[in-house]
Amino acid sequence: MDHQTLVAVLLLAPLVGFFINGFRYRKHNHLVAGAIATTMVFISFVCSILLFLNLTEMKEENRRIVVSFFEWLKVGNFKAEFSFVIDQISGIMILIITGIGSLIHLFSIEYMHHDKGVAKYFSYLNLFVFNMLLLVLGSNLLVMFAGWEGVGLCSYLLIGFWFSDESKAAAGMKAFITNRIGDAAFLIGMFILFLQFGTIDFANLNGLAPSTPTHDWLNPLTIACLLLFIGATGKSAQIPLYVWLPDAMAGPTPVSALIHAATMVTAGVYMIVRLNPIFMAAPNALLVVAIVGAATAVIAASIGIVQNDIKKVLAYSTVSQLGYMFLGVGVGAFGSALFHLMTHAFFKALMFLGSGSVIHAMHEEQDIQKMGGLKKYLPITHLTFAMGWLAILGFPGFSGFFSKDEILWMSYHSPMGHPALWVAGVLGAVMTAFYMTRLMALTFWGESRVPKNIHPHESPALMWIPLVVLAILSVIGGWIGIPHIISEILPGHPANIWEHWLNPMITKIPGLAAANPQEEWTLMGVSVTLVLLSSGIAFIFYGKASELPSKLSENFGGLYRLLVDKYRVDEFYEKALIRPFVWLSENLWLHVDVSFIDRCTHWCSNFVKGAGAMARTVQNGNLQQYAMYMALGLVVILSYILMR
Amino acid sequence: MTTDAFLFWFLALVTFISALGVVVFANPIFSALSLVMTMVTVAALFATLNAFFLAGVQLIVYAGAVMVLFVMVLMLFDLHKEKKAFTQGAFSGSVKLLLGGLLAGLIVGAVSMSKELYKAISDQAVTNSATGIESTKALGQLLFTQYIFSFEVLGILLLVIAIGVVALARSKGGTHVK
Amino acid sequence: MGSDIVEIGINGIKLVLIFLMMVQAVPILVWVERRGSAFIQNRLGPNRVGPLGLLQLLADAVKFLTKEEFVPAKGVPFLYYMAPIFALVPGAVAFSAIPMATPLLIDRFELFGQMWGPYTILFQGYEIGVGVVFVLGISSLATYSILMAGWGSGNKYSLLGALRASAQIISYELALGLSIVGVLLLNGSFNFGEIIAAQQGPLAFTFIGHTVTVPFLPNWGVFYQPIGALLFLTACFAESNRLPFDLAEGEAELVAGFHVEYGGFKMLLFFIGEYGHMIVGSSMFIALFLGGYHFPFPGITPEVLRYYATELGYGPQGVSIFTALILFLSFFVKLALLLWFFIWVRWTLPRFRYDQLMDLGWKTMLPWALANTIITAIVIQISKI
Amino acid sequence: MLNEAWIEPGLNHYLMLSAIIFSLGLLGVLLRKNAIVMLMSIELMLNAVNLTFVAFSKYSGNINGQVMVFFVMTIAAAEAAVGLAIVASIFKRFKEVNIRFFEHLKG
Amino acid sequence: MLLSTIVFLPIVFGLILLAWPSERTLRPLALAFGLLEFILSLFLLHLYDPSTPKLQLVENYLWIERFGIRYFLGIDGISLWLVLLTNFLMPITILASWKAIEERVRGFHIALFVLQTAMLGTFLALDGVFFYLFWELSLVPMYFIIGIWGGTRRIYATVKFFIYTMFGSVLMLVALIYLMLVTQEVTGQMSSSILDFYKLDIPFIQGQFLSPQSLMFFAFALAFAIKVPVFPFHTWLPDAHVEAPTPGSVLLAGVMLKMGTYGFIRWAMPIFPEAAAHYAWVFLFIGAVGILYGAWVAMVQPDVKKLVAYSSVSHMGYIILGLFSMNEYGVTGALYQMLNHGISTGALFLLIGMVYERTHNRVIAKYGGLAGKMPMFALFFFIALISSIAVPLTNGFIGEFLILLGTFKAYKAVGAIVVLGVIFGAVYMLWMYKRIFFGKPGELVTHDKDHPLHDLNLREILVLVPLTVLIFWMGIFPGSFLRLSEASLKHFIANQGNYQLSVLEKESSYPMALKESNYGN
Repeated sequence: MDHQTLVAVLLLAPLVGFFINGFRYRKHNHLVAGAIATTMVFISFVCSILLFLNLTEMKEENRRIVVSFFEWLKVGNFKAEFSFVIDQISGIMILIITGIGSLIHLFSIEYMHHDKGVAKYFSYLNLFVFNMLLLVLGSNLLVMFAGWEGVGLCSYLLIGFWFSDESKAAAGMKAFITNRIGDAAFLIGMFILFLQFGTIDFANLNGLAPSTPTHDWLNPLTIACLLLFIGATGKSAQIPLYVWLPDAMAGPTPVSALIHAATMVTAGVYMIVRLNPIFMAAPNALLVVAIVGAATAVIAASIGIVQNDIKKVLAYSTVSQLGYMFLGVGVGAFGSALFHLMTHAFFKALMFLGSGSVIHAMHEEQDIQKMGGLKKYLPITHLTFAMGWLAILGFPGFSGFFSKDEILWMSYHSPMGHPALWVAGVLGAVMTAFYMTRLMALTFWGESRVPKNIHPHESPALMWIPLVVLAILSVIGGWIGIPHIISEILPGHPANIWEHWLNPMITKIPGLAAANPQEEWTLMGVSVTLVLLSSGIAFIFYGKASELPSKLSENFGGLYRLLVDKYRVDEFYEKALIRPFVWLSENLWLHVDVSFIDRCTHWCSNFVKGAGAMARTVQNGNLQQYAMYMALGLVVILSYILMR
Repeated sequence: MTTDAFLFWFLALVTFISALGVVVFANPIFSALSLVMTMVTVAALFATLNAFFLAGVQLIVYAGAVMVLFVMVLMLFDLHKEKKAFTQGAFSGSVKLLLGGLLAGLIVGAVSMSKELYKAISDQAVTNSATGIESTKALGQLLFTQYIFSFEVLGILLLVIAIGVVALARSKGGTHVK
Repeated sequence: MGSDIVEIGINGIKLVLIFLMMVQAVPILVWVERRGSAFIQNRLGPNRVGPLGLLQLLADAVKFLTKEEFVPAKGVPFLYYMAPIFALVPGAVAFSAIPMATPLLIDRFELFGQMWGPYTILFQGYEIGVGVVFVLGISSLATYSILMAGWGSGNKYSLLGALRASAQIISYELALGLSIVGVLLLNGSFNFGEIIAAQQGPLAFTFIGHTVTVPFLPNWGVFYQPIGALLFLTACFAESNRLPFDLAEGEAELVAGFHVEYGGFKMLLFFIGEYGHMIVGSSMFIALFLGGYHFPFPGITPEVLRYYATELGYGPQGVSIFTALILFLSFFVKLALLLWFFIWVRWTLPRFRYDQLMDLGWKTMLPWALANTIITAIVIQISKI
Repeated sequence: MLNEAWIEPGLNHYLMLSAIIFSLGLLGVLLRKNAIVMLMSIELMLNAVNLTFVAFSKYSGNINGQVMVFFVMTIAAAEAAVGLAIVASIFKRFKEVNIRFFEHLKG
Repeated sequence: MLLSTIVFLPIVFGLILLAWPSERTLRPLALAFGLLEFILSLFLLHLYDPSTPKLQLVENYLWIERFGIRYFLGIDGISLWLVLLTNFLMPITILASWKAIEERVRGFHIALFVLQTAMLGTFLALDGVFFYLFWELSLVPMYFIIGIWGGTRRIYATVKFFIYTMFGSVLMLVALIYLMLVTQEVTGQMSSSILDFYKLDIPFIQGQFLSPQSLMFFAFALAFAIKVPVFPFHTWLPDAHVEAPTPGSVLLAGVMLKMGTYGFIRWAMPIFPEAAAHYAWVFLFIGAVGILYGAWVAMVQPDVKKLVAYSSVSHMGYIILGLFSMNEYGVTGALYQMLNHGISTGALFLLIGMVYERTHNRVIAKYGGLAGKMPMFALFFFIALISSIAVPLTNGFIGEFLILLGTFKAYKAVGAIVVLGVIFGAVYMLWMYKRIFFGKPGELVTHDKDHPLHDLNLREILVLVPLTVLIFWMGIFPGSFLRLSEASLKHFIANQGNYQLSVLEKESSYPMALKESNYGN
């Protein structure tokens, strides 16, 4: 098969699945619906692998597959083709998407088997995969934007999948609208880039990116990058637009795993990586990205500490991990960020699915306070979850360790980084370790607090097979990007495949000094030590029934409440943005539209009516008076003529 | 004083008196009869102006038909002498009187002062005066050539009015009856 | 009126004579009517005063003049008195406009030591170019005397009678007017003189260049316009409020119509007015349809008469007087016959109902008259080709 | 003033006469309460106008004036008929021909 | 003759309906007529030569010689799609009124057909007076459609609609007459042909409002602005929409509003180029304000139809903005958005009408959870909604994207502000969608004994499917539409200061156009 067909199949297979399941939306058979959807995504996955293999066979200099289907929009100079590019970056992305996607589809079959709208669910899921592929494959900003909005739409549909629950529907809306804010900024960023470079094609844009970075804040490039980053904050749940992601947990858990952990939320990172030459030309924008990323990493992690909903914890964890990615991007470590994106996709998907398994076992119970000791009921889930836990912790050897450490190291080492960023990163890592351990402890370990009426049970094979696969990936996924200093001490000196693979696509950080192994070791050691310490404390706190947490929360009551209330950001937005706008709208409607404009028009009509009424008094029906006026006019005209 | 002059002044006097009668008679019947008189004298004045056909038509149409209608209606309504024949209001009445007087005065004054008009037209007047028969013929020819359209329109108007009047007259009790 | 004082005087006297002629015809007509009705009804009629009751008129006159003068209490005296006087006017004025014979020529003669003349005296009151219109217009004024009488009497019967009469007159005036349009179209003139002159000689139809002459018939309008003549005659009956159209007087319903409060001389004046109408109508009919003062024999034309008069040795003045008198005789005979026809009809036919009357006027006569007009116009237009 | 030229009737005389009659008619319209009398006054005014038409027609030797008179007469007759019909309608309802009752027509 | 046929055929249809004896077959007949007209107008696609900006298929006859008024019909890339949109929506409207209109069916369809003629005439007439004739004619049937078949406050709404729009058009008439007089002054022969208007050089004095060109421009612009309607003149629209019956709303939003924007692009802007350029800021301002204002006010509307009506205000603001950005992106986007709005808002009104037929209520608060009862309906509604909020791959995105791009290119600040409209558009639409379709079943949805809430039937799906197909087709293959308008729009942009049009001579290119026609992409 040639590339065009492959790409077409890759893209269209999920779309076909969407249509098939969409037209059977009334059917309840979860096996049929799931089989169709999973097959379709699996076909995509196969295509992805084939394409990826094709890619590897190519020469490194022009390792890219470009497929153009038709001209989408052409007006004047603006030209956007419906074309797709598969290169080092998107090649990895499609593998992640379709691979993890098919696993999650598989998982969903059992998970959703009670649900009546299972066909609808799978059709949405397929549509999401299609849009996500559109996003990552698009060879220009417009196609990317199509996917960008499309995934938002699917996210909206899937979050609000159980729409009869008002709060879930509201969560979907919130997600979409928050994304929309980012999208609007994205659009303007796109406009600026187009007006600046006259193209929106990635290849051309990256080629045209100025080699000398500009340090002007008001430079169009900087502004464009910042705007694109705002778009990314929306999609990737960064400060200040991260608020939708925790709420998005209202959707079915596999959805959270696929969309809100593994794929969609990483779109922002992907976008920046995709445009890295442009961003490199605007270091100020990257500085903002790094700061925001670090801040998000810390703040989200701190909120995660006190959450009791298993999915919320994971959600904040996702936000926090995404912050790491942006931190990495911000300091110029695009490869590391993408690496973390991949490993995160593995272990976070794993953990979400694991949590799904737990929730499934607990009959839709999500509160970790009501769990505990599930290890013995759910052995496979526990084991796999633990793998994820270790990975996210950054336990040496696990995938998260390599990627996270790389980012931390770069944030310190890169000329664009700063020790403060490293500190923030480590702080985040420490807190991550704490709450993750807390999650493990409260869920799986310790004594059972499960309510009497719930009888947890291990999930069926269709659910744990994906878990196992992902767990393996979480463990070994990082081995393709082993840093030099570690590979040096390892037998066989495994090469850093990742870095090598991505190298041509990533702009070099200007002025990057050679790595000092001693320094690197030290920092690594510090962070790992702190992380282990933190998880140890957490284990002590929560592993056994201890009084310590409650004491601590009593002592730091204010801080605790603030954390529980998630820094009251939602409330702040509600008060500062939503309410004023609704208030403004209502007042505009009632006071401008109804009371002013309409009143003006009524005033006009009343004026005419009044004038008519006044004139009507003259026209009182007294015929003789009319005649008199006529005579008067006659006399006046006559005398005027005569006197003239 | 020639016969023409005598005839004119006599007719003018009668016309004036009868016209005044139309306005001042409190009994509408007398007003109507005065108006008939005015019509007849105006017809006679037409005759003095060589418009014999018009004089005849004036008699037939006005005196013979229109005024008969008036008189008949008046008689049918059984209207006697009115106590208040004129509208009330001394002020508006005097204003109206003044207006009427002013109008007449202005026109009469203007006409009597405009010697040029009189001269310019009257010079060619006598030479051009047509006899009755000729003027009738000319009238007919004009009416049926140059003014044929107006003539037809008038015909349609009359038809419409005839129908409308019948409808109006047959309606019982005017517009306010449900 | 005339160029000098004598001519004016002669014309003035002529006017008075014509008026008197009309007025004086009335007593005779009354007598004829009474005797005629008696004859028709197979009884005697007035036969006590004078031979054949001829002096009955005088006796009546005396009686009328000596009757009591009164005004109804609720009446309007002015109108009450004016009405009968006014009744005379239209008839008299209209009658004066109809020529009764060829003009008289008067030679130069000496009077008061001055030479006068020559004059041409018309055998009619005055000549008006648009005589037909004038007559119609004047006769339409006749309604007013009726209305004045009806209103002035202060009596509801008389008022109703007056309203009936005037409505009837107005209605039939339309048919009357339209019925003679055909004649006017044929002759292309409103002038009686021209119309009468066109009717002399033998009957000769001209149609698209072909002329058919009927030597034994006169060239009268009635042969060209039979429908017009019939309509005109009928309308004349209605106009003069005579049977079968005397709804205004309808004794059974309205006592005697508008003149119920009148008696004596005033009543006589109304009679004169009515007969005046008859005379005017008849004269017009004669002038328009029966060849005017021309003889019914196409051979005897004014020229022939003049020729005979010259043969008899008269001068121009004598010739004109001779001719005029002979022709007037012709006119007079026709008039008398027509008047007799009026009387004859009155005592022969029953009265219409009022709605029948109106139906006849508006729905029968008016359309026929219109049709007659249109057909005549078309025929004339075709014959001109 | 009363010289020969003034006594001989000319165009001016007719015009003045018609002006006076017109004004009288106008006064009738303005002052009389009886709607029928008002209609009659309008007829009076129309007659005055007709007189000027005929006078001008004669003194300018132009027959068009008479044509106008003919039209005016027709219109006047129509107007009188309609006016009387309306008056009759009003009278049927109010038993009055006072012009003030016509105000009810304004609806 | 094709254009004349297209314009006047609906009137003929109306007359046939008037005389049609059977009440029962009235609707199918009307539908057949509507389809016939649509098919007829598809011939335009074949006959139209997209390679030239010249006026095509022209019919130009002198009508009133004394005033130079012409019977002048012609088509170019700008009016082509509007004509097709009109004819496309008409059969859909007729089909949609199947159940919505119960009374006076005959009159309703006649009104529809008269309206169609008026709208088509407005788009095709190229003579000032002729144009004005159709412009005003369009008011009459709509006046009756709202006034007879409308809701409870229909009289108020219809009078408001009529007087508002009439007010503007009267000013336009004055300007039109002035222009005609100017043509007389310049050429010696009075003319109301738009081609002559284009040639005029009306004096424009910078910075002086009372110069002829500015006044004329604003006279025209006001008429169009009220029709569009832009921000301060929009209050007739919500009332009219709320009271109008569904088909009336569809045509009002779908086509009649476009008459205003079409007027701008065809009349106001090219005839008065300097004034249009100089006062563009006014329209940018009110366009921008209208977008945000419409969105905000729509957000808090309790009535669905009113919400969509205000969303129309918002959307029409985009079109105005696109037009006055005066670059090819903006103008192309504006033209495209005209079509989009016709389709997406038309679809929304149709959908609202369908649910209104079932519940007889439009208050948002009384709905809720409708998606569970009527999934098909929810789906179609969602598709129309995403088109309305400009999600990529739907038609709305293309239009809005181009408009925003054009605006941003011309005026950065305005573009940046207006992008907020994209956000608020999503806010009010999704909030409304949430309140109607999601959450607990509302009172109208649960207590459905009187009005059984069955899902869409075949007829309704038939109504919606063409619109849905178009929504995606136009979103994915905009080229197939823009291709035909490209030459005209390019010409429009390139000759901004001195716009001229000429008439394409007799179409010898007919077979060629037929050969080249390839509408796939």
